[in-house]
Amino acid sequence: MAEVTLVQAVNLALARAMSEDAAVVVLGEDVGAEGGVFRATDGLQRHFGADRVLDTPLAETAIAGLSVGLAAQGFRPVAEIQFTGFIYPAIDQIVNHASRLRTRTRGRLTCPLVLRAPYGGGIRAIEHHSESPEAIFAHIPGLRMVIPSSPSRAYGLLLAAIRDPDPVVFFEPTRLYRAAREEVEDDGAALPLDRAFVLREGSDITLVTWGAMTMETLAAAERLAEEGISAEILDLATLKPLDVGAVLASVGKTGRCVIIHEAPLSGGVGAEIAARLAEGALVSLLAPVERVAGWDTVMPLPRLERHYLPSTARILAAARRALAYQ
Amino acid sequence: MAEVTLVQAVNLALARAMSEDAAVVVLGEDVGAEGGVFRATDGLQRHFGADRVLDTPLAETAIAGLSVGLAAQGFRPVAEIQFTGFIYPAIDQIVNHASRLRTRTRGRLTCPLVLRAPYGGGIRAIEHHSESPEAIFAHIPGLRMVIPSSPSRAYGLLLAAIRDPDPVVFFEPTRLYRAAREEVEDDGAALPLDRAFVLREGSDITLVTWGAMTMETLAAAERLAEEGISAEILDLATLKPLDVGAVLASVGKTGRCVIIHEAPLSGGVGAEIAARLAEGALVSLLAPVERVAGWDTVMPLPRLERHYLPSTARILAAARRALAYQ
Amino acid sequence: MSAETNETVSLEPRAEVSTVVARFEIRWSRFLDPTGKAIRPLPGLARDAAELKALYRGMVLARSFDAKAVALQRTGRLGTFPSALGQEAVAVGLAAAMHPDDVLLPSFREHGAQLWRGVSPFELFMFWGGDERGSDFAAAREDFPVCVPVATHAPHAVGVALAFKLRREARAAVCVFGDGATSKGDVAEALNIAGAWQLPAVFVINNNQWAISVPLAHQTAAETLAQKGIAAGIDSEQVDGNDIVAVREAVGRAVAKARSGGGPHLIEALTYRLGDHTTADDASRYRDDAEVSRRWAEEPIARLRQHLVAAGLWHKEDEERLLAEIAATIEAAAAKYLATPPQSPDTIFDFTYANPPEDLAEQRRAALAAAAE
Amino acid sequence: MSAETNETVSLEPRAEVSTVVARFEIRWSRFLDPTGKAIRPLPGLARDAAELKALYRGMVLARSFDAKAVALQRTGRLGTFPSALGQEAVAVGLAAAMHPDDVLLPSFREHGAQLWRGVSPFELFMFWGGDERGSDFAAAREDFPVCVPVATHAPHAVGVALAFKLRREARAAVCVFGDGATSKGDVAEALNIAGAWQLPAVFVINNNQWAISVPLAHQTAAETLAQKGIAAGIDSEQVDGNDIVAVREAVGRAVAKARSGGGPHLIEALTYRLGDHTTADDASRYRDDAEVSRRWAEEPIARLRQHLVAAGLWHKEDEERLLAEIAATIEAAAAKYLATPPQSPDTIFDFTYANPPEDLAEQRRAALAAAAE
Ligand SMILES: Cc1ncc(C[n+]2csc(CCOP(=O)(O)OP(=O)(O)O)c2C)c(N)n1
Ligand SMILES: Cc1ncc(C[n+]2csc(CCOP(=O)(O)OP(=O)(O)O)c2C)c(N)n1
Ligand SMILES: [Mg+2]
Ligand SMILES: [Mg+2]
Repeated sequence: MAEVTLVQAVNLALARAMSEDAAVVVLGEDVGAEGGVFRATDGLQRHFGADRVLDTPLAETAIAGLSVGLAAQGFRPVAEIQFTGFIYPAIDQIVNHASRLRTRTRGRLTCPLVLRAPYGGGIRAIEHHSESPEAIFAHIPGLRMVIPSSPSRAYGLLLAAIRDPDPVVFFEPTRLYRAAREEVEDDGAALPLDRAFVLREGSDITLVTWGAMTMETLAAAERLAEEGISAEILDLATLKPLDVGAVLASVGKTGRCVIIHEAPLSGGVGAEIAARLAEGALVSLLAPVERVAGWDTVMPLPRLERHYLPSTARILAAARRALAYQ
Repeated sequence: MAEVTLVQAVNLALARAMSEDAAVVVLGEDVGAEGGVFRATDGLQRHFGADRVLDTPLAETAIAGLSVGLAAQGFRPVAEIQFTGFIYPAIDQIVNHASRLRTRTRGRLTCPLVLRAPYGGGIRAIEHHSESPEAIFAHIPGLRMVIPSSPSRAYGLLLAAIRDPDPVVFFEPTRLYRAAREEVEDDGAALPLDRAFVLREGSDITLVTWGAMTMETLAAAERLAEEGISAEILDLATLKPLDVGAVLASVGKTGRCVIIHEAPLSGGVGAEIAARLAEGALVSLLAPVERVAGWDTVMPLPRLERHYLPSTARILAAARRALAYQ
Repeated sequence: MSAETNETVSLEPRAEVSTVVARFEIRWSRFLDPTGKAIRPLPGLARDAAELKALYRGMVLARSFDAKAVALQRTGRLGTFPSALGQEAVAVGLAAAMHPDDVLLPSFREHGAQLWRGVSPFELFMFWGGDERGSDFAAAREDFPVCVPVATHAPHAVGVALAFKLRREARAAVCVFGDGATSKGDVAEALNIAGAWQLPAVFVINNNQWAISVPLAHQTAAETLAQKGIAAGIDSEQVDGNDIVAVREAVGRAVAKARSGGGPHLIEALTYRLGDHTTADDASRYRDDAEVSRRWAEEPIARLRQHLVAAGLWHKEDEERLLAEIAATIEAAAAKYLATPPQSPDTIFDFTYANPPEDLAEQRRAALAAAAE
Repeated sequence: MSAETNETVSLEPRAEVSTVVARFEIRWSRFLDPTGKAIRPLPGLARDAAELKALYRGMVLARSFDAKAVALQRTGRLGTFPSALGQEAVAVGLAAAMHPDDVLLPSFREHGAQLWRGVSPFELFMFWGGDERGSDFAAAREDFPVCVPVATHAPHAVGVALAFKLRREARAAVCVFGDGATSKGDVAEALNIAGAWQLPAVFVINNNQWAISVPLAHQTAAETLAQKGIAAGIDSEQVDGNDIVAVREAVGRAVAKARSGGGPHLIEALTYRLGDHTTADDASRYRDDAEVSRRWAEEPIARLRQHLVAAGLWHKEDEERLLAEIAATIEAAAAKYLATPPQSPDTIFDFTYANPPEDLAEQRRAALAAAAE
C-alpha cells in the first residue's frame, strides 16, 4: 500500500496488466527508454522488454491502425497518444475500424485496445497540449470513453479498460498527474466502466463533472457547505456509455443540477447529460440545468487559459443561480 | 427559374460562386471530368478549366490541408470529400488548423474554405457511405456546420458558406440529392448561416430536425394534422452555430418538443438542443423533450438500415408521448 | 541579405560538388507474354500442371463471381459492386502464394483472393448484398474483411505482422490495395513501420491504372509505384500483374522471405481495370474505350489459357467442364443468398459491445417494438 | 492448392528473370568540412564576404535567441521551449536562400529562419510565452506561424504553392520539418501531390537525428530521408546541414528551380540536436553524452567562423562587436516581452469567427464578468 500520484497509478496499472496478461503490450511515441513524456510508462520497457513496450515511429494514424491489427490477433495493445491534440489522425481508425470490427465481422474479429492520452488544460502548456476532445469519442458507438480523476480511479479504471473486450479511449488529466497523492493498493482490482462515482453526498444540488474539473467542483462544494448548502458531486468517469441512472437518481433527490467540463460548451458531453435530464427528470427539476464549461472558442494560449477554464467562482455562480431559482 | 434537384442546386451554387469570384476553386477526388460521384461538380471543369476544378490524388488529409494553405493565400477552396465516411482523415486539419488559423494569427491569416460531403443513410449504400457525423464538427469552435434539406436551401446556404470568411463543413443529404425538384432562381442570393428555417408553422408541438429527416418529419406532421394536431417544424440547417433562439421561441409557443436526427442518439446534435431547452425553456416545457435518433450502434449494412433510421412511425410515437404528457 | 544575390544557375546538385550516398533500382518481371508464350524459363510452380490449372480455375471462378454479382446488382438484388474484371491474376496469384496460416488484408476488389482463401461465394454475396453475416467467414477465420475506406487496412497489416513477430510465428500478413491508395498517408506510415521493425508483411499494389476517374498519371509523379517502398527502406519490385505466374512467383518469394524473418516486401502488380469502377460508375465519362479495347489483349485469363493449351495441358472439354462446374457453384451460392432472409432488426445491437450497457438494451427493445409495428 | 508446394528459394527478383525499369540515386553535398576548410570550390554566394558574414550573424542571432529563451523558461518567465542549438545552419541557410516574397512554413524549431525572415525576437518570445499576438508578425505577413502538430504544415505548403502556381506567380513555398515528421502520412501525401502537380514547393528535412527520444535508426529503415522524395517522384538530395554554405547553395538551387516553374524539391539537411528536445526534456535519459560531445565538433557556427577567420574576413573585434550588438537586440526584445501585459480576457473571443454568433457575444460578456470578480 503506497501513496502514489495519478501518473504513478497509471504506471502501476500498466505494470500490473502486463504481468497478469502476456497479451498486453504498450506502444507509442517515447514510451520506451524515455518512459513517456509524463513518465506514465517509466521503467516498463526495462522490466518487460522492448518486445512488449514499443517505441513507435511518429505516426498517430498507424499507431491506432496497427493497434487494431494487434488486437484482432488477440493482443491487448495499450497505445499512448502523446497529447490529445495529436489524437485526430487516429480518429479514422477509431471510428471506422476499432469501434466496428466486432459488429462488422459478427464477433469473428474483435478489438480490445486502449488508447491512452493525457488531456486537459491548466498546466500552461504550449498550443495543442491543453484540449479536451472527449465529446467526439463519447458519440462513437462501439467505443468506451473513460476519464479518471484520482490515483485510485486511474488505477482501477485503466485495469478495467485494458481487460475490457472492446476498444476504450482513456484520457488522463495532466493537471492531476502530480497534483495529489493517494493510497493505492496494487491488488489488480478493477473498477466498473459503466458507473459514476459519488465524490460527495449531498441533498440540495447535484454537481456533475469528470477529470481535473473535480478539483474546482470539490472546492465549490466546500464553499457551499460553509453556507449550509449540501452539494452532491458525481464524477462520471465513464462518458461512453453514460451512467444516466446515477445522474437521474441524484437529480431526482436534489432537483437542481450543474454540469461542469473543460471542453467547449456546445456539443460537449454536458449536453448529453442535460438532454437526459430534460427527457427523464423534468418532474424532479426544480431549476433549469446549468452548464459551466469552456467557452465556444479556441483554447487560448497559457497567458489567458485561466480565463477559459471553468473556475470555482463560475461553478459557484451557476450553483447559486440554480439554488435561487423558484 | 428552373426546377432542379438538390444536387443540381449544389452545382448551380458552385458555378455561380465560381463565376462571381475568381478566388473560388473546386477540388477533390473525381470532381473533374467525372463531375463527382454524385455529379455535384458536373461540367464545372469543362466550363472553368482544370486550374479551377482540380482532381486531387486520393488523400483526404492533404485535401483538407492544402485547402488550408490555399485559403490562407486568399483563395476560397471548396473541397469535396467523397463521402462523410472518409472525412475522418481530414479532421486533424479541420480542428487543429482550419478552425484556428484566424485566432492563432490574430486575423493575419484566415481560412475561408468549404468542405463539402454527401452524408446520411437510406440509399442502400455500402459500408461507410451512410453515416451522419455532424455532431463532431458542431463541437468545434471556429467552424460552421451546415446541412441543407431542399434544393433552394442547398443553393442559398452553399453560396453563403463559400462567401463566409471562416471554414464551413457542408453536408449534403444523399437521400435528397434527387428526391425532389424545386424552383430555384439562380440569382446568387445567399441564405443566412445562423438562422433555422420554419418548414411548417404550428402551435401544439415543435419538431426540430435537419437534412433528410425533414422528409419523415414532414410526413409525421401531416399525419398529426389529420388528427387536428398542429406541429411546427424547424429545419436547423446550421448546426454550428445553433439558432437557439428559434428553438426556444417555438417551444415557448408549443411547450412540447421532439428532436429528430439520423446520427446516433448519444452525443448527437440533438443533445445540445435538448440541453438548451433544459437551460432556457424549463418553464415553458409542458412535456419532457423527446429525441428520435439513430440507435447508439454502428450503422447497419443496407439490409437493416431502415430499422436504424428514424421512421415516421417513431417520430409519431414520440410526438404522441409528448402530446399525451400531463 | 536575401536570395536576390543568388546567382546559382545549375538546378541539380552538380556531380563535382556532391557524392552519391544511396542507389536504388526497381526491377520488373514477367514470365508469360500476352499471348501466353513463356519469355523466359518458368519457375518451379509453373512447371506443376496441377498448380497451373488451379490458378486458371481460381481466375475463372473470380470472373464468374464478378459477372454474377454485377448481374444481381443490375436486377436490384445486390448493392453497389466493384468488379475486378481483368485483374484476376493479381488476386488469385497472391492468394495462391500465401500459406493457409498467413493472413490476408484485402481491399474491396480482391474477391478472387478471398475465394481462393476459402471465403465462400455465398458469404461474398451476403456482404455485397448488405448483410454483416457475409464477413463472418467460416474459413480463413483470421483474414480481414473487405476494407472500404481506401488504404486504412495497411496499418492493420502492420499490427497483424507485429503479432506474428512478437509470437515468433513463421507467418505473413499480406495486404492488398490499389494505385490510388498509394497516395494516402496510411500506406506510407504502414510501409515505414513495417520497414523500421522488419515485420513479416507483404504489400501488394493492385495497380489497375485508375482510381475511379483519376488515371495513374494524375495520381503521382512517381515513375513506378513500387518505388513507394524506397521511402520506407523496404525491398520493392514490379511485376506484370496480368501474368499470374509472375504474380505467384514474386509474392511467393516475398511470403517465403517474410515467414523466414527476412522482413517486409512491396510488390507493384501492373494490371488494368477492364470494367467500370463499380456498378454505380460509368467509365465512359472519363475513359477512352479504345484504351480499354487495347488492354483486353493483355487480360490474364486468356493468357494463361493459351499457355495451357499450347502446352497441351488444356482442351475444349476441360474448359467446358470447368465453366459448368463453376457456373453451378456460383448459381448455388447466389440462390442461397437470395433465399436467405435478413437478420432480425434487433441484431443491429448484437456485437456493438461484448457487454452492452443497459441503455442499449432499452434501445434494443424500442427497435424491436418499432419493427413490430 | 496453397503455397506449401512453393519451392522458390531465391528471395530477390533474379536478374535473369527481371529487368530494371527505374534507377535512383541520392547525392550528398558539403563545401566546408567541420574545421571550416573548403573541400571543393565554393559557390558564388560563399565568395561574397558580406553574405557569409550575414549568414554568420544569422546563426549567432538564432543561438543567442535560443539561449535567452531557455534562460527565461528556466526562471519561469517563458513556456516550454524547443532550442535549436547546433541546427542553426539549416534554419538560417534555408531562410537566406528564400526570396522575401516566398512563404516559409516552419515547424517549431526554425527560430533562426523566422528571425532571418523578419519575425522579431519579441514576437517569438510572445508566442513561446503563451500570447497569440506573437504570431501576428509585423513582417513576413504571409509566412505561416509555428506549427506544433508535427508534419501537419506539409499539406499547407502544397496549398500555398498551388496558390502561386494558379496565380502564375514566380514564388516558392518552403516547408521545414524534422526527421520524425517524415514518418507521418501528412508528409508523404504532401510530397506526392507537390510532385503530381509540379508545384513550386521546397521541402527541407531538418534531420537532427532524434525525435524526442527516438533515434533515426528506430524511425525508419530508409538509408536516407532524402529518398522519401523518390516515392513522390520529386528531385531529392542530401546536404551537410551543419555546413551553411551547403544548405544555402542547395536550397538556393531548389528555390530558383521552383520559382522558375521547375517543380518541387526535397532536401535532407543532416544536422544534430545538441540540446534537449525542449526545456521539458532531459535527453540524458535516453541519449549518450559521449555522442553529444562528439557532435559538438561538427557544429555550424564554429565551422563558419573558422572559415571566415582563416580567410581573413573575421577578427576578434568583429566577433565582440557582433556579440554585443546581438545581446543588446535580444535583451531589448526580452525586456519588451516581459513588460507586455497579457491581453484582456475577452480577447479569447476575438478572431474565433469574423462574424461571431450572438451566442458567443453572450459568452464573452460572461467571461468578462467572471474575470472582473
Ligand atoms: C479514404 C477513402 N476515400 C475515398 C473513397 C472513395 N473511393 C472508393 S474506391 C476509390 C478509388 C480507389 O482507387 P484505387 O486505390 O486505385 O483502387 P481501385 O478502385 O482502382 O481498385 C475511391 C476514391 C474511399 N473508399 N476511401
Ligand atoms: C502529430 C504530433 N505527434 C506528436 C507530437 C509530440 N512531439 C512534439 S515534437 C516530437 C518529435 C518531433 O521529431 P522531429 O520531427 O524529428 O522534430 P524535432 O523535434 O527533432 O525538431 C513529438 C513526438 C506532436 N507535436 N505532433
Ligand atoms: Mg486503381
Ligand atoms: Mg528530429
